[in-house]
Amino acid sequence: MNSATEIRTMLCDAATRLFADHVDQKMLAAAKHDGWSAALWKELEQAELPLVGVPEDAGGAGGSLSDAAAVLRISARHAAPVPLAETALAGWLLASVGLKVPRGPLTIGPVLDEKLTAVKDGTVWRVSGKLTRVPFARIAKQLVLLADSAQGLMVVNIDTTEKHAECRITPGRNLGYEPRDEVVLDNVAALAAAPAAAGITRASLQARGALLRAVQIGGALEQALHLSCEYAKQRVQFGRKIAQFQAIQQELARCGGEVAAAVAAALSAAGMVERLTNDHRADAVQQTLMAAAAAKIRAADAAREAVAIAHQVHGAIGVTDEYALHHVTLRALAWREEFGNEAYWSMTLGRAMLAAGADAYWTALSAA
Amino acid sequence: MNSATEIRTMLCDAATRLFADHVDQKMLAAAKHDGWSAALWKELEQAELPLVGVPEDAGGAGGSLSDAAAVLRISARHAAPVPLAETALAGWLLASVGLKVPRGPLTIGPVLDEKLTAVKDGTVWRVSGKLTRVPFARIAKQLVLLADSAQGLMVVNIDTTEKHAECRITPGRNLGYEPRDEVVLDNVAALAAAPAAAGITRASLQARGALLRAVQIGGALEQALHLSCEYAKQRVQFGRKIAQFQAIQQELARCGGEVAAAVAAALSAAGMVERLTNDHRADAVQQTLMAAAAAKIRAADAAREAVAIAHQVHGAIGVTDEYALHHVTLRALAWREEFGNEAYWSMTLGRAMLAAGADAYWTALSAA
Amino acid sequence: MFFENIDFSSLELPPAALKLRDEVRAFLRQEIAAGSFVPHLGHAEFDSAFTKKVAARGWIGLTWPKQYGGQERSYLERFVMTEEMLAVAAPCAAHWFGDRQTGPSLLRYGSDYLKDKYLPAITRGEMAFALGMSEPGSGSDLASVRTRAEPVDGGWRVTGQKVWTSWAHKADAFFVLCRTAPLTEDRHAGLSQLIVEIKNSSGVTVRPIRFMNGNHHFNEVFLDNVFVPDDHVVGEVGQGWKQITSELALERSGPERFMTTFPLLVELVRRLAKSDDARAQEMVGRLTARLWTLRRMSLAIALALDPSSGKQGSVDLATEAALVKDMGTFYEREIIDAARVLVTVEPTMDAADTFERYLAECIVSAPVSTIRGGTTQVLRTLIARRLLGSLK
Amino acid sequence: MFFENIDFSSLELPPAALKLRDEVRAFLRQEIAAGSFVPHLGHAEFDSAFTKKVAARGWIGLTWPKQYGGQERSYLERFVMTEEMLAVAAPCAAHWFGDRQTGPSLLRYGSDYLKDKYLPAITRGEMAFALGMSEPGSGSDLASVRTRAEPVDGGWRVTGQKVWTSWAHKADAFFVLCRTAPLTEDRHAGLSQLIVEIKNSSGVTVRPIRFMNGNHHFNEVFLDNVFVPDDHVVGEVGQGWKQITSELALERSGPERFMTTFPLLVELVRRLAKSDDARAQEMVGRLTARLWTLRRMSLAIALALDPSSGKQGSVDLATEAALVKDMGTFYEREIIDAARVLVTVEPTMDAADTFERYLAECIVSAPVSTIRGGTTQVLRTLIARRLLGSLK
Repeated sequence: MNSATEIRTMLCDAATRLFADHVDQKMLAAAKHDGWSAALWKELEQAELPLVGVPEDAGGAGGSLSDAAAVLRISARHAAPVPLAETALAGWLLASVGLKVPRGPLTIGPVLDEKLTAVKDGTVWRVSGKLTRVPFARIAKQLVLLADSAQGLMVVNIDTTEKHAECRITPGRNLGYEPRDEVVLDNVAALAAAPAAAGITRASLQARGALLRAVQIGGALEQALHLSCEYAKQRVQFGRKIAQFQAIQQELARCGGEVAAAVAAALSAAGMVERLTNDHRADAVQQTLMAAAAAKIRAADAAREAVAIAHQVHGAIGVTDEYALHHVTLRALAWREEFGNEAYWSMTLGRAMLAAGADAYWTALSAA
Repeated sequence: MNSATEIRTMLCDAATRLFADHVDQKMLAAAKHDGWSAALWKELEQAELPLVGVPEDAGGAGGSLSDAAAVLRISARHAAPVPLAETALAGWLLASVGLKVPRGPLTIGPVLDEKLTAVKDGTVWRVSGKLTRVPFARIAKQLVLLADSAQGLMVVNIDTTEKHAECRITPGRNLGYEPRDEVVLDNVAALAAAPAAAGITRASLQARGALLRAVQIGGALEQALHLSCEYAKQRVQFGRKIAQFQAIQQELARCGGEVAAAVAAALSAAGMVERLTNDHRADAVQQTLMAAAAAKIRAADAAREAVAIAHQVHGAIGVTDEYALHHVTLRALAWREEFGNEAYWSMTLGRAMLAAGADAYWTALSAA
Repeated sequence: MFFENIDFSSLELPPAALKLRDEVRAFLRQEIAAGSFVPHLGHAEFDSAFTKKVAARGWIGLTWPKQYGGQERSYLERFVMTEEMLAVAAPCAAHWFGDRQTGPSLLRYGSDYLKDKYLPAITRGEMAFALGMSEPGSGSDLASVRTRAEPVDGGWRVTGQKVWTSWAHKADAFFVLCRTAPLTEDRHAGLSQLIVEIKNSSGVTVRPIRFMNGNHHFNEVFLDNVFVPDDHVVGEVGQGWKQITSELALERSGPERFMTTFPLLVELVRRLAKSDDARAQEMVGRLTARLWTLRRMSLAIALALDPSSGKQGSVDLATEAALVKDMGTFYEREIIDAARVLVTVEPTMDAADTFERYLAECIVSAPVSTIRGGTTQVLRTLIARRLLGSLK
Repeated sequence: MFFENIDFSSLELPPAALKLRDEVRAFLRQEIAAGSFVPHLGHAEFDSAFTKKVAARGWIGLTWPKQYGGQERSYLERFVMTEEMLAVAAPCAAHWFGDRQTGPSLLRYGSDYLKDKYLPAITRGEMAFALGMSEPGSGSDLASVRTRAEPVDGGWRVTGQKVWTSWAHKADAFFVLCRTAPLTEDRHAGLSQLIVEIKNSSGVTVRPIRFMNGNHHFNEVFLDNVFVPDDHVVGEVGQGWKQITSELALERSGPERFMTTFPLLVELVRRLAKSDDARAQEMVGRLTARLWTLRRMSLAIALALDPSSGKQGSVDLATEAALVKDMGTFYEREIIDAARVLVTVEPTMDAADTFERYLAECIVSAPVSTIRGGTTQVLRTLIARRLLGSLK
């Protein structure tokens, strides 16, 4: 035990308690329509959980990316309807250019292959462009965006609480009922703007987004596995608990392997990305890519298998809107696609490994 | 029951008896070195089995391609070390151009993307080129080949019993210990030559070869499944027959599905290819491609799954050279690769279906 | 080992089936062009108007005797009809159960009275049936049903609860599997099938069970002392188990077991048509080969079941049907996986793009496919029994 | 649920391990360049000369106490050593079992006499050990062994038959699991582990069991009244079961569980390097991601097992080790499948091309991987027990 580990443990205990106390079926049902739970967010803010991983001098609570990942994993176990991952990403972007990270839910963009432009207009920067599938845009207090400008890539933030006509948000959602909105910006004045720091690119935003989604998938699948085991232990068919059927045991074991792999990949990747975060050498960039890609690929693969098994074990009850399972399974399935699905990342990683060549393959894989 | 069915049934009964009576472990062990069993071939010839499917006026025993497939399936169940499939292909090529089909083991070429040339030299045709992986070349009495000439594609046959210096055969083998030889022809005089008939191309030879390999895979997998079930019923572990473990049952069931699919695909395809054999319209060509491709793809996929399960059920005993299983599993694995593996055929079929387009997709699939 | 006595090499659709296919295709093309229905994947839609149009063409009860409104056509024609409807995800729920399960059950076990009363109504598209099999906690173990029918004067009083009853809120009647005798050692004894007219009976309450995406097709049906006259018992009292198991076996191998995600495959081909992605070619080829094979197996079973094949009864293809269902379920998922991997989108249920919407619908409804018609585990146990024989 | 108390985020190889990696890599590069061995996949080769070279560098018994010829280095260094050897399929069979199983067993359970006698000999590469566990009919059920040891003056007389003993025809000694007391209700009681010196004992007969490709690495070993002195019993008489099960658990998660086909992957990358096949990119990316993940899990277990981690004994990672083994086995096959599908060849055992030969070797030996170290079924039952707890 070192002190960082102790702090992590305390953080996890606190988060587990908070989510267990506040997230229930009623909240999740309501969030399907409202898009989130403002009440839960308030609780999280009181506990400073949304700012974990953001440096204290940027207004955050300190701690590492892995600390943030630890909290995110727990939130995903509960299918917590709040933009924790998005706020962490926004905080990272803001802090990277020395901007203060405000309280309140934040989000980021672009998440797809879309471009924004930022133009300097006197002392303000004005941002234009169209973004789709922006997570929680209609809920976020600020959008933290990467935009192209004459000076190169900029980090800009936009206040969405005062509803300017130039910022139109059209609600949408993912398969897990989370807001994924269309945002059209027409010369919107940014609150602040700064040239993107070294290592901050659309690609690095996507990689970090993929990593956090992998963490979330890991947490969601842990819950799906847990519910499946509990169900198998109480459900009786043909006169026996279904957990006693070897076929069910073998499937649950396979599910367990998938879940363990997803969690191991995501948490390992978080640690590695953090260690290499300020290292811009080619090797470090390759390691970072490998970590983020591996996490997302493995978690997405695990989602396919584990969700299928969880639903198979549950049978019909598992697909009803009254039962808890779908909150985590539908989210896990939706998260697979976001910030690049496993095919996208496999091709990206594969291209890089093939380009490096056979003789560099094992060196790269065994570097850390 | 119609009379064709009755004849098929009699044929299958006769073949089953013959292979059961003559193929044993000792023969299979010897064939690993000898490349085949001449004694078995003699028995087959006596029963006229190698000429089933070859028209009577070409010197064959008559019957359909499906009759030949039925015999081949049974021979593969016994891992019969004889070039039955190759003789059938050679007979088909010879008969298609009106040449007599001789007694004795025959084979064909090219089986890969290689080219032979035939040049007319007075009254004889001389053939040159290098072929690899020719099945049973060192055993075959005649090589029946497709060669390019100034007059287009020719069917030529070459006598290999008198060893001309211009025809060099270098022995090789596949994973199942069957001869797959290199053949170098240097102006070898052909016994006969004729311009290839309509519908006879390198592609159609490959398709028919793939189809027959699919049939063989089906038979081999049936035997692997059979041995696995028998083994599971007698083998005791942890105090119970392993067939009583639900995990083993579920795997054997999955194996059964794969085997059934391989057999169904191969036999269906044989019937369809036969029905369309003289139909050269675009639709018929597409149906033939679909049938042969589907058979090989499905059989090869089944081989992967079924062989893995059969060996898993058997445990260590299954991988020894004294036990029967490997004769069928290694052959099935080797046959997957021959005349195009499942990736090759999937890409070929996929390209054709994509080119035809979405609106033609269901029409093509449901045409027969 | 499997498919003994089935000659795959001669498996061909007869001219009548090909002709019917053209007719059905023309009809569907016209309906789609007219926008009469919007196809949805995942759960067949209930559309009485569409069912009436199908009925008007004589396409419900296609294989039934003419005296009951049927056409006395072959099982292969029914096969073609089914696959054409599935290929475009036509909204068949209003006649599906009547056509595929109620009708055949009544023809096999029903009294003349029941046949006269219900079969013509089904073929006219005027009566929709639902199935009351599952109960809370029964799952794959149908013998554990607890709905009770007590004998009373002139009939039975039925009390209990059914769940997962698709479209019970729109159906006119449903088959109820229930206990007509107390549970004994033999769990399969004492079960019977009754017909309850949902809309005409007092004591029947239908409550929605919402699917996880909010859709309503499943229901709970509460039966509170519902009177069912004697003449609404299907077949013999106490023979319910035998009846439903034979039905289950036959209903496992149809194209509906591997084609419910097929329209997604077609849209995938449309999206990929111009791509030179080698992955797309390989995947489409593989999916085509697997579908081609499943279809041959399914067709072989349909042919053997047809009275005109001369094989009906002589071959037991229940295990083969289970094989097709088991492999079909996985096949349907392979289409989804391929679509996801080949086309990078974030699919949504309300996407304007058909491919994206189909993909979302398929992903969300995929968990249902392993539940419907026997779980993987139960199917494989059945298959293993054939392979291994009795192990005692 | 799994990997409790393991902090994946801080999983890093220490500088000493990185330094050792460079040394091992340089050594292997040199050996390969000198042609001192030709790598073969599927079954590690027995090469005493190679083992002696490894021993000369102090690389056998790397984690053992110095008094026995060890280096007292960390488990992570051993991890690195193992994976470097596997990455090039180095011929390690002459020291593998001594290094990985005999040594750790003796350190844990052996007397000072046995440790002094054997450990230094192993680290010098002078004695090769084999494992005598399986018997005809025992399979995964090791408790069913029937080899008997009868107590005699000064020791035991051992009679029985072992099978699947790798390299017994070249090894100097082997661990024999046998019954030292008659079978009782408790099948796990009365088993012991003895050391039999194959070459120095009378009554030992080694016969080859040829692999299906004709290779000889497996053997039957017949023990006919072989005398084993008391001081060659490992640990306590009757505690053999406990000893081997703890060994099995620990030996399940090393890189050898997922890296035996790795050199094929490298050759695949070499073949594909210039291809712009989208399938190749996707497949290589996916295989890389899965290997990366397995390696992190395996590394986490190695780290937790290391005495210096402070976790040894405090966490039980036997289930996690089973997970890694189970997934590793399937991973090794995924490489084979990918190679087959991406490069169209007819692989042969005698191919001149390395890729083609590796592919053939992997295909033929693939069936062994699910047998080695616990079958899929047994591993999954173990994993399920953790997930589901006691079901009584």
